[in-house]
Amino acid sequence: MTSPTTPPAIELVGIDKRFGAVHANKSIDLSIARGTIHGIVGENGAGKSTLMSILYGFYQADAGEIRVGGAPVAITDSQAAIRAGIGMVHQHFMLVENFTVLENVMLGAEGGVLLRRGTAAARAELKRIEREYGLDIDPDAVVEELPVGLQQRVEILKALYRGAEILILDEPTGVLTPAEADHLFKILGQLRAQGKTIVLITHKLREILAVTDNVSVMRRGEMVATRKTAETSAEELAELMVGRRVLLHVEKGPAHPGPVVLSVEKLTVRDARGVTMVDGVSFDVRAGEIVGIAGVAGNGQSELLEAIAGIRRPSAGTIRVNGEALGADGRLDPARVRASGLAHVPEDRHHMGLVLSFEENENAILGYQTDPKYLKGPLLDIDAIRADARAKIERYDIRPPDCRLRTANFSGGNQQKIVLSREIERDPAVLLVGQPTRGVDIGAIEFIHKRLVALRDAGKAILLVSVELDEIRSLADRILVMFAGRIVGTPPADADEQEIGLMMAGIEAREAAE
Amino acid sequence: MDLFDTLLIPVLASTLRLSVPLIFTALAGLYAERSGVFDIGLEGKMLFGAFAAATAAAYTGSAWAGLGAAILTSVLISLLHGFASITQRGNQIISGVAINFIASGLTVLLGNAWFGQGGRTPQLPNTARFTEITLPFVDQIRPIPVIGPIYASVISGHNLLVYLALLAVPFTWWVLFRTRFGLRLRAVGENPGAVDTAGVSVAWLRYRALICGGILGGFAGTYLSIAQSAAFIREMSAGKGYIALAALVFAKWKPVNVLGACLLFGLLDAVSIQMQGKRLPVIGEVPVQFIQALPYVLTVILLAGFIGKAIPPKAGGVPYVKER
Amino acid sequence: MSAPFGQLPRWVDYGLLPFINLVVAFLVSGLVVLFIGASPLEAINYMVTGALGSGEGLGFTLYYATSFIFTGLSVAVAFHCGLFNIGGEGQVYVGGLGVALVALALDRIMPWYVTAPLAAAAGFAFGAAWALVPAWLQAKRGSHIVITTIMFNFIAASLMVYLLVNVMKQPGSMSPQTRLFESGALLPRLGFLFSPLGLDLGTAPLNVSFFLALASGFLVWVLVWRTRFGYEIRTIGANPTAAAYAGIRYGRTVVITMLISGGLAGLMALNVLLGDHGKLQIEFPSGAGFVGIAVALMGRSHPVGIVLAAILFGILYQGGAELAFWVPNITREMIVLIQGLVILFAGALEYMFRPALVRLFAPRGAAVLRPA
Amino acid sequence: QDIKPALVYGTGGKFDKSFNEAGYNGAEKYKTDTGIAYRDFEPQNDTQGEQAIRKFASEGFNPVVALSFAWTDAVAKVSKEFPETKFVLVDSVVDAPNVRSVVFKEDEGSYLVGLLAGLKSETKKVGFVGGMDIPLIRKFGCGYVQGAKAGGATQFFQNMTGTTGAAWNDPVRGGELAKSQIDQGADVIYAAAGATGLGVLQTAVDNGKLGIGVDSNQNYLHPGKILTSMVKKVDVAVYNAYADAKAGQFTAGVQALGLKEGGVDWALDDNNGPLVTPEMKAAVEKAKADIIAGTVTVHDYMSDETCPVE
Ligand SMILES: Nc1ncnc2c1ncn2[C@@H]1O[C@H](COP(=O)(O)OP(=O)(O)OP(=O)(O)O)[C@@H](O)[C@H]1O
Ligand SMILES: Nc1ncnc2c1ncn2[C@@H]1O[C@H](COP(=O)(O)OP(=O)(O)OP(=O)(O)O)[C@@H](O)[C@H]1O
Ligand SMILES: [Mg+2]
Ligand SMILES: [Mg+2]
Repeated sequence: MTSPTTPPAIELVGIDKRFGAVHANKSIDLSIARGTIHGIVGENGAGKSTLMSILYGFYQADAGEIRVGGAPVAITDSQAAIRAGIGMVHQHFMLVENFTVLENVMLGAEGGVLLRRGTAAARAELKRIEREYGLDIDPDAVVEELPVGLQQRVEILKALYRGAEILILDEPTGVLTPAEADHLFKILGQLRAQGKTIVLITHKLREILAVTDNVSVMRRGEMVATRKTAETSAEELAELMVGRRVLLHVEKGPAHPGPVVLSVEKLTVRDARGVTMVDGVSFDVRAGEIVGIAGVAGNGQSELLEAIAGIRRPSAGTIRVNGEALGADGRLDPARVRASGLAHVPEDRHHMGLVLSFEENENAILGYQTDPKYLKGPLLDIDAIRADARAKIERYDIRPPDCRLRTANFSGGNQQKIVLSREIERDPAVLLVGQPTRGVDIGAIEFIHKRLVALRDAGKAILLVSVELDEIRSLADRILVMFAGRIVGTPPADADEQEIGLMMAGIEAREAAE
Repeated sequence: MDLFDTLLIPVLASTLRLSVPLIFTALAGLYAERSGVFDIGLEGKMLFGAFAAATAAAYTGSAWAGLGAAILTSVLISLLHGFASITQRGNQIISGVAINFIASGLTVLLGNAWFGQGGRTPQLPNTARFTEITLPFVDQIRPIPVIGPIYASVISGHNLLVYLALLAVPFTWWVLFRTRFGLRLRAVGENPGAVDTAGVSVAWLRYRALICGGILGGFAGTYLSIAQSAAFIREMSAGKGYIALAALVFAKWKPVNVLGACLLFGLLDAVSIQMQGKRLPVIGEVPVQFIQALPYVLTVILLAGFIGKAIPPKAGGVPYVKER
Repeated sequence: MSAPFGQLPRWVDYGLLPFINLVVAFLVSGLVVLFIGASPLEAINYMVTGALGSGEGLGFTLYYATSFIFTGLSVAVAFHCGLFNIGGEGQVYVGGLGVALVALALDRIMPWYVTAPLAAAAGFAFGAAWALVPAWLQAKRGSHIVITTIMFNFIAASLMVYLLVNVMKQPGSMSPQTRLFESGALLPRLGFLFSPLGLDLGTAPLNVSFFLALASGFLVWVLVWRTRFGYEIRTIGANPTAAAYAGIRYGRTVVITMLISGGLAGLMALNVLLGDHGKLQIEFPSGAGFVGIAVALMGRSHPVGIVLAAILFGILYQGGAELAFWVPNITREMIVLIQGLVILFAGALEYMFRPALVRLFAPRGAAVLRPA
Repeated sequence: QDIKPALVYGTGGKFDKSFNEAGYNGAEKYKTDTGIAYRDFEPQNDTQGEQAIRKFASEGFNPVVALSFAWTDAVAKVSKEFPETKFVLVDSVVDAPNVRSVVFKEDEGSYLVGLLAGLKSETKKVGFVGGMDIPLIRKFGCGYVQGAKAGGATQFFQNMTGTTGAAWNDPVRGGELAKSQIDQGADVIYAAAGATGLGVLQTAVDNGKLGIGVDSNQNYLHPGKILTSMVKKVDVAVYNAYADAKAGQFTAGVQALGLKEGGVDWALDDNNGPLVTPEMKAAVEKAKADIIAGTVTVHDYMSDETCPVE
């Protein structure tokens, strides 16, 4: 803790921001002491990203003042923020996907009209930073081919490369394994030790309690409280966030597994470039159980789900639902897979699960547009569709409760609920779920978890893919760990974190290789 | 050997001449679209350029003044496109269509007001044009078999702009991949957010990209009116802007491919010109219209057969809006 | 194309704003008119009265609008599927061939109400056929539809000139055109509808295909927003990945959509050939395919918007002709320029004055989206 | 009696450097000579053409001259609606009591310039660049090659510019076609392609070859480098239409204007004088006389839509 005499690294005074009708930040005051890690928590849409984006000059505040090191600074654009020594790792990465790591790091700080000299310097500097913080990465790798974890690393490198004194991380651990997260926190610790100031936005109270010095809570655009981390508790923070008590652990009884419903045999999937993403994977899922697939993002889980869902053509292997082989006739498409009683909550709701420009009720039938109950002959039965959508909004407490609203205008958590309601309410025999709570706040997480458990208890088979180890451990009845496209371990549901974490990092696999 | 001289050489030379306006224009489109701004106003840019070049040359008697005026005008048009599609976040395609309409109307209107020849500009003397230049050592090299004639009759003997067009390609490549501007340009077409958060102004960057396109558009127009011809004639761009657009997609927005694509289009055109009125073996006399359609048919076939999917710059066509 | 920044009352967004844009467009045009030494007021007067002032003027205006509705709808349908069909011009041209063939076959033996539906069907079929290859290549080979449709415009021109000069032309006639169609292939004009209203359409070629155009507009609306297939079209257009997830078959949808798009373009030939020219001759589409792009985009790809935009362009065409007719030193290029300025201000710069209007009209304290 | 002259151009437009422009010149000349103003209109599409012709008639304009075959049917229709109005149709024929159809024997004029081309050519290879492959242009080409053959030319190149309206406004492509003919040995090139022809002539000149102009006398464009021009006196047709009407001597029916009637001719002036040797001049004039006398007949493409020479 720094002595009160030195001015705070950052002071926000009366920051106010509207997006059209949305009042995202309501005259926020916040003071962050130099050389500390300051956590910010809050529900989806509470205004965390907005506030930080204002600090970083990405948005302009409608009112309010920003002081850096005690002196007021006009942060008119990101350039100004960078000059003021502020760096930010965005929730939605700001990377050029078809650029190399080096190009991304250099962008905006090329050091000269021509690239050549700058490039050499950048390489050297990158090496130095790598060595200093153990952030090793291949500078010539193309970003879109890197796993998310590494992509985030690039974002951090970008900030450090620009010599940031104040580093903002917006939900950085959402995409990391526990091991990776711990590594990240170690690095943050080092940075703090060097007198750098860090702002950490996250939904995971465990992390807040573990690494931050102070924590502020936002709710519906307002800053409702700031606490010394040492003097608060997860329960208190949760209540401050949501405005009511919430259960932080999932209540679920023992599973009563029935017959095998989904069985996957020697499934192999190659991606567009011909790289093998899923490599001869076999497993079963029984009725009334949740099978969790743990693993670092980018180890084939996505491809596995998409293959089972019929979106990717597997290059080998068979998938059976209730003994029926899918696509036996060689034509495996999502429509047929759905017809066979399988529902799919995709990992990426923005790119796959929803059409953001559609009205909510239109998204509520995505994938089921051929269901006669939504049709009058070739025509859509608009009334039926909207009634159905309203019912789901009601049952899943989706807010705002307006089925005509553009989907893009719902916050992350609510968008996720739209997808879940659509898939779960089909009452499918098998439910594939990818990252059900990524970027979703604890209020919503609690709700979603309850739903999944309820579905299990209703005797459905659920295949859950998540990079949130907590989630896997608290929901799954059986755990499979995936690494490099193969299933490298089946730890018991109560296995401890380290053990699973090691498998996820492929340690076992390596040992086997040696 | 005889065929070589009477057929191949002329066709190659003609190929080069025909591709030049396409090369300039396609590169112009490349700068714009790589920065995330679609530009189907290329046709109009070329037309305005051609008109400005011919007009200035007519008044000043200097080809260089013509070139300057063409570049200036074409850049102004680009800025208009920028104002509409970057500053005002208007629809980039509508803006392009509008520019094409305005070009075909305004050029004739002004031309008529100034010269009273229905939009045509006065016939230019050669001193006010870019005329053919002969490269050094032509006579020494010509006797050498194969390379000789190629150097003498294909490579040499074009006007300056032809060579500038060929230089514009490596130059564009260099700008795109070796300079800071190029790095940012490519980035802003893929993910403007990344550029913005890196502290670079998206709008200004895109404006600069459009200006580059404008300059090249000026060259294209100049080539049409005061190098290939000696006056501006209404609608003289005759759809080349659209062909250039096709070439750009064909080339997958890559500078070197652009050269290839434009030369290919030029070749197909040159061949069809040569084939007109010739009796073909087996088939005999082919109706001229079929010959005239040949380049387009072949383009489609090549496209379907050999060129895979062309993935445009990710952020292309969408105005950069931070706050919905 | 969602409007940036705050909400506005609908009548401002869809009424006042476009109106202001048009006014500005005409103001700028007025400057050009001044430049060439004519009176802007006189010009606007000729334009408006010429297009709307008389029954005949109105008839011509709606006749042109009919054509633009067809081509506008054609572009819009493809647009909803994320496809940019620049091939309208060629699809109209070839559609004309279908219409003409039916007309030539039946005009002497059948009444118009037998010929017309068959001709329409043929026009649709031929137009669709001309869109098939580009569509198929896009769907299966991923060849960029913009290039292929551009190429097919040129190919269509060659094909039609060949046919009209070497195959379908009457011997001895100078002009490359078919023989004149006879009464059995000529569409009834709509004078009889307007005379009760005291409007005399005179010789205006406004004909029954106007209603076909409106009907097509309605059907397109139903197709896109009310049918399952339309839902699939819009899904592919808005988010292909989500479409794949939803089990929507890309290739199939793209091909069918383009067939509909090409067919709509082909229908335009009915209006021009059987409604007015009474023959098929070279160059008859005269740019309507390209105008369709502007019409579709300015109409925000919605049938209602398209009909309005089409009428606007009808006014520009007919009013422009009148203007050029009465004011000697206003040439047709002037009209083209005015069209360009209208497209620019009412289309590309449609939002220029919006922020100002928002400041004027923005509803205070609109419901804030509440997070979960 | 009083007349209110009107003029409707083809869709090519008033200043197409071709016969629309010639028509315009005729009207202008009549205006300057008599001080009688006229009104004209450039249709953008075929619908507007008929619309304009009718409008002129209904506004009491008389006579109404319609340039281009494209207005054949329009004139046929409107002339029935306005029997009192006199119409003049150029380049095509309508048989009606109040219509004068003026057609030109382009084949005869083209024969003469072709003959000259054949005589002048050193390679004995001559070229022809047309705008679009339509009957009218074939008529030009056919007469030209017949003459060139008579002049001793052994090889003829005939190219067409395009299949869209752009074909008449594409000097660059016209130039390219000319260049390819030159590469194949042609040293005299005749352009019948509207404004595209300007590019043809330019390229011929740029390559030290000779060009032949069309419709109006284009010799002045490149003095000393244009062999001659095949003048088609549309201007005269327009002028006479007005003058006859004024003098009350308007006659309906077909006027086929050839060499005899002075409707077509070859242009010889100071600009191309040096290029034409006395022998050539004599030969051309003789051919002209023979054609007028009927001892030499030029095959008219339109008579059977074939051409004896290829
Ligand atoms: N660019 C934008 N335009 C309009 N509204 C926005 C924009 N960005 C955010 N909002 C709205 O502002 C509110 C706050 O959004 P913000 O992203 O700051 O919340 P958050 O706390 O980061 O939520 P999450 O935990 O899901 O990231 C939300 O209602 C969101 O819908
Ligand atoms: N979003 C997309 N963008 C571009 N091309 C795509 C897209 N989705 C699929 N394709 C291409 O379209 C082709 C056909 O896709 P798909 O198999 O889904 O069509 P289909 O409707 O199943 O065809 P059919 O109905 O004829 O069997 C595939 O080869 C694929 O490359
Ligand atoms: Mg958010
Ligand atoms: Mg956020």
